Amino acid sequence: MTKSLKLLSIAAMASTMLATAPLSAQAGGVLRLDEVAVGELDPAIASDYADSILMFNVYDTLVLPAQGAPGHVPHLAESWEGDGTSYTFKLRDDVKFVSGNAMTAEDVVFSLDRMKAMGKGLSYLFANVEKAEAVDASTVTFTLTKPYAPFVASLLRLPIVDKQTVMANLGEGEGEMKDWGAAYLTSTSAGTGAYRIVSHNPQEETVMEKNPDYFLGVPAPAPDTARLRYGLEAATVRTLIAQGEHDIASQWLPPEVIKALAANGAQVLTESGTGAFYVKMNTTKPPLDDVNCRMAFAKAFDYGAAIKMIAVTDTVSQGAASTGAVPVGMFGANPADQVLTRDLEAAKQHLAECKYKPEDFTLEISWIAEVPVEERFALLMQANYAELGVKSEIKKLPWALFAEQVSKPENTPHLSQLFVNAVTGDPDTLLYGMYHSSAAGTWQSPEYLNDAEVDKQLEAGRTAATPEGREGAYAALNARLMEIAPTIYGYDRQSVFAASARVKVPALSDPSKAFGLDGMGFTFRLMEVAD
Amino acid sequence: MSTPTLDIRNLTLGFKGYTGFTEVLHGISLSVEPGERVALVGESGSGKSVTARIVLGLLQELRTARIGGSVLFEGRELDGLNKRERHALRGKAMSMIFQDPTSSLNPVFRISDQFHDVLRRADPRITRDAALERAAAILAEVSVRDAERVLNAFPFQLSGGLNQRVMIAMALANEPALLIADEPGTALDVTVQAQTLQLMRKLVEEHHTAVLFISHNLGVVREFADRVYVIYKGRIVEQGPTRAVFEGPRHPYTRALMAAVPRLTGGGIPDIDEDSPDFGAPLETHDAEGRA
Amino acid sequence: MIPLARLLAKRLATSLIVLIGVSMLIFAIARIIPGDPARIALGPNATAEQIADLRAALHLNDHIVVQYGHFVADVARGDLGVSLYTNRPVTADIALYLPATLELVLVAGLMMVGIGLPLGIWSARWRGRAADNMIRLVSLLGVSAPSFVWAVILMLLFAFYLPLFPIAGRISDSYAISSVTGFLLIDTLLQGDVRAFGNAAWHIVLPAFALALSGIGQAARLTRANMVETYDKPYIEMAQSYGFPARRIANHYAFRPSLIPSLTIIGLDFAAMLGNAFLVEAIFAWPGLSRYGVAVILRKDLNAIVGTVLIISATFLLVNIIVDLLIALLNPRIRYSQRPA
Amino acid sequence: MKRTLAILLANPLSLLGVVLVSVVILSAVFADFIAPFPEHSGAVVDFANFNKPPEWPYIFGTDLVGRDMFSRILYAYRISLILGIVVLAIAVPIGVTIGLVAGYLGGWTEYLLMRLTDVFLSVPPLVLAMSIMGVLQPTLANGMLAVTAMWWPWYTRLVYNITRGEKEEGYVLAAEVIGASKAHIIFREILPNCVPAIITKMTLDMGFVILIASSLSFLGLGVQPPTPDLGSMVADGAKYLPDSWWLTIFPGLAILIAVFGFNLIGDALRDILGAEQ
Repeated sequence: MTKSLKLLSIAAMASTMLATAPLSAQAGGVLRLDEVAVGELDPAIASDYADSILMFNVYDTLVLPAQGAPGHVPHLAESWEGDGTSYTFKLRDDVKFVSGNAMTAEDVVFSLDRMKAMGKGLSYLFANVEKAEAVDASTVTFTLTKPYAPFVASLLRLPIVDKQTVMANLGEGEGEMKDWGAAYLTSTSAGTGAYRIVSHNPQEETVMEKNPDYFLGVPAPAPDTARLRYGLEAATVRTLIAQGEHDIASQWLPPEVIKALAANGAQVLTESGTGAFYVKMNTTKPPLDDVNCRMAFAKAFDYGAAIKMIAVTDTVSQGAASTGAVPVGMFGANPADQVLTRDLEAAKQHLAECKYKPEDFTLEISWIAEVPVEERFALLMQANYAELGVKSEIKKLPWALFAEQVSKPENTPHLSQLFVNAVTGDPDTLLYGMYHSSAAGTWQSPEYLNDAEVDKQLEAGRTAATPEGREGAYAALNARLMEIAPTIYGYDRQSVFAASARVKVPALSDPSKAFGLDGMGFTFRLMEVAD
Repeated sequence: MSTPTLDIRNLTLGFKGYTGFTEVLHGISLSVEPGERVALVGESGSGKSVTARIVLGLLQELRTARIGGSVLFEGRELDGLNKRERHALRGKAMSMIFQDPTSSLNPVFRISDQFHDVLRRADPRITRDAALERAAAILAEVSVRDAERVLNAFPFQLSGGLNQRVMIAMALANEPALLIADEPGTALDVTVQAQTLQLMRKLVEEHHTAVLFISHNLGVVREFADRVYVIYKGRIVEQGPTRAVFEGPRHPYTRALMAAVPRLTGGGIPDIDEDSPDFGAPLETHDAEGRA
Repeated sequence: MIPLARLLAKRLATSLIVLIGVSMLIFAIARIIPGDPARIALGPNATAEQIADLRAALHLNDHIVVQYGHFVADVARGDLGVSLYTNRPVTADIALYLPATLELVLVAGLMMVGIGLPLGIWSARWRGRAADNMIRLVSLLGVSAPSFVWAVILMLLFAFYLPLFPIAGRISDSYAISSVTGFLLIDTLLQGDVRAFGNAAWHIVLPAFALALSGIGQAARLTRANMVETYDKPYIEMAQSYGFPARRIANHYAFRPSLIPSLTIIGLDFAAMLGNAFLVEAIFAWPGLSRYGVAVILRKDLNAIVGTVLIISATFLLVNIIVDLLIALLNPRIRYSQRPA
Repeated sequence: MKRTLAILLANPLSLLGVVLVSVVILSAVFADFIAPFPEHSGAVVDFANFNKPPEWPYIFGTDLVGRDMFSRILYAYRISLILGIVVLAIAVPIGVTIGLVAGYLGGWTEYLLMRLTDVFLSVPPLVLAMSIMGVLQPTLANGMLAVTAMWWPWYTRLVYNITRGEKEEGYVLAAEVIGASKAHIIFREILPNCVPAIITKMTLDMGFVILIASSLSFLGLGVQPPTPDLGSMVADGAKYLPDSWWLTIFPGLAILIAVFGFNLIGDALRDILGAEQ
């Protein structure tokens, strides 16, 4: 029965592809992709992957990450210089917003003020930025309260908005700036980007089209229209791609589905390098306040099974084996071949030295409802720790509820699974928020870690003036984090996307074109869509 | 001698059920001549109503029913007709009047709609206007004065007597050869019942319609029928001209029925000892009025 | 027609009382949610100050009765507040998603009536025969699985294995339909685009059918049961004795009186689809209110939860009123409670 | 009682119902003995055998962490039945009592109680349960609570309608004349007349509670892993259609079979006991 059903299914798929071939030909120039809901269009609120795709296409930033290399290259800015607490940027003078207004230093100042005043999204990246001032129409100066090495990188998260348009569209609100134009900017864009908004429904779909006046010009093979749909079911995406009605699937497809698509002729795109999968241990809650218990759980975790679970094909996986607290490729990372493995004997030893006995506690393993693969990790841990004689219960938490619960250490589960990435590509934006004692109790830091040595190295890492200084600080941090084990460092993450054969995305397939920043690979103007 | 309108010979009926086969009619014979009014008298459950339904051809469609013997309508063997032909007789060549006029009319349709359907039996292409006109004319015959209001009404808006007249009008609208009246008007007030019966009698005489009158009420039968059959437990136990039967009942069951006559409104079965061997007595036939 | 107007007024008044009850119920439920909605809304990186500000703006520090007062005052002005999840007015969100759900539910309702009733009629007319047994079995199967199971099975059969129908969405990408009513089947026709209409209709078939299946089964079962009862009524025997065609007896004389008691239940079933739509929309990626509803419930988005439930309940009550009126229209006993003059 | 059973077994359809329900109940009760992998109902992972199509010894295939689907479905039946029984055990007494009291006492009591019932009936059942589950932690106990909250009003309606009819009956009037207490009349005189209707509805509802509970867990508002639950199995498996079809189809059919079985019996009971709709 199995076999015949399968045959039937394959035959049906094949006929589908044939039947719909003319359809995809006529689609021409349209790029169809999906992400999880909701798509947030307001630059001051945008934070997640879907939002990033929107930001990187309808807005521009002063700098861009260098492709296939570390560092940053000019974009809206022609050049910049800085001395640790003060940076001055020289802007291009040929850039226009979609409204037709010219982009000037005033707009940059406004964008920063707006971001800081609204205090949402990624505004925390600019906590150290005291102010921005327009020196003249094309020169802007940022003043920092203290030296912050990753400042330039953080500018990747400051989309420049059109001050005049926003001021003309202020909504209801208190104070001089009313709502800072939030009502307006959540439904449309006021940027300089290569694409502009045709329609936007945060739950359903955002449609974008080429901006003919883009200051760099948009190459002809780039998609004329891009449709970003939200919240499609995995099964839906899987069939749509098989039927030639979808181009790039979100990274959230379960590995089995990507595998099935790859087997049916889809290409597999990857974006790697700036994040990892972590199982975070609440260090304030017994038994995890004892480092030996934490070490036991870190050692008992079956790293190999986890990697196997996320393998897509023989060569592509949603992650690479972890080597320590810092992902491979960042300052202070351990060599790629020094991978973590399961050591049940060591785990038993640590557990024996722990002041809590397994029969006296029940471990609470949470997983984020929106990320189905985490349920499997939860089950894996439950089975792994059962071998140590540890009881556990699994708790599914919707993201919003999770983020709320971690605000209090007593509500925070024992184990929280998280995918964290460096939002600007810099290790500071990955590690500081997770481990600095001042940052405890956010969604990234359910460890509630309070360790002086860790704090010291984190400060050193963000203020060090030279790459060597930063390397040293993060290497020391890595060693310390391995020693006190606040976290199980699951694996270094890589985003994998199934895509139809009609798109070419060099930034996601050619390592020398990769940006090293999550979401930047979806810069539509650098893609090609077969007509 | 002319062909009888209805001639039933040795009719048997049984039902197949979970508990086996139950015979309800054990071979009854009766006939109705054209224009003749014949009563079939018996208590409820005696088999008189099923006889009427066999004549109409309704029971033949029930899969559990087993019917034997023969029923001739105007000389034609019903059993020999196919379903369509049998169906064609209903509402045209024969029609029926029921016990409770109000519940026999559909509560959610106006009288006019139901009348239209009745008239369509004889003339499938009759228009609504023509049907209404015809209906009004027939209603006038049954002494309904404001036919328009009646036709426009729903059954629950009319009195029982009025509904009964509507039923009679419908029954005679297509000039049937045979009218079966199953306990007509039993549900009505006694005086109203008497009035409508009189009306019916007048009409069938005018239209020269043969009537098979089913009742348990001897008082009514005596007023109405030319001839009487007494049915008891699926058998005809006595028959003859109305006067002869009433004046000289022979079968003990008939005599028991007679004893109950004063209770004009009926509803009661004679209160007699059913175990008496007399009830098994053979068929009594009165030979008066020249019938052999 | 005066009795109808009185009936309508009475039902509207009762519905309003019930709706106030619903609003209190759901308001109370939404307020005892563990967790701080302000913190959830502002996201992981909000400062304590921002949270305090938002709590004040949402009146979260007031007594629940005072909060309800604010809420009622806002609702009276047609303001359901701002969704903490999409940052847009709840009314705008609902206006965006409700039409898709209503369209799905309405088409499913049409299927339920258009398929369920004839099946029931057929079954009753041939009661005891093979056709009747088949229909009874199938309609019982229909009500025996939740709509998401039917959705999965239908999708697997008619979108995956036999790709006869599209798998997701309301219309193909290639059609640009501007929203007038929000009902694609209407908007496409308003624009005179017959192909787009066909495309939208093609998209709605599977999800609507999955949603309708239990309703179809229920409608067929109910119609059959009531009709079988009706078939024993004297007026049916009268119709048969007059030789009315069997089809006319079934479709008119037996069906119409049976429809009246069935309608109340069919109305309730129809309204229950508003809830079941949540299950089907998830499978077919139907951009309706359901996904929004589940999302806001998971995210404890107070205003949106209250608004969504309130709107759904109001729709539910409205459907019931319409059904009651329909019954009154079909049942002359109610329509003409007095004799005509 | 004996007669009822005899009729149930005589009709092929109700016999089918009895067979299906027996299978479901026996599976649930004897899951420990029937299931080839009883340990798979709990915290077990077997990545050597994950996502396998139906093949021996995994006749329904394995899930994404390598657990036997067949064993898990047997254990899921256990959860479903417990849930159904508990929900009805709570909802029926509450609903019946309110219905009896409202129907018999009348007046303001009736108005208030019936409007309260209307409030609960005016929120589509699933939406009400969802709202409640959204508030509470998704656990088995809370799931039961949410379903119970949406269930009792239906019994109130049913019993209320019967009571209103019965209260005019001679035996009730007679009891009133003798001076029997209200409680006596409600529970000793009227209640027994509602019992056939209640039993019929309970049988039908056993299926529908399973159905609604599975809908809740389908939406992620039900029982939590590793506890096996039919609704969440369908929801989780739906992401892997059409390739891993066995993850959805078998639990989906399992729901269908259980609900269908209870419905067949309920239908037959309704015919036999002649209870009203």
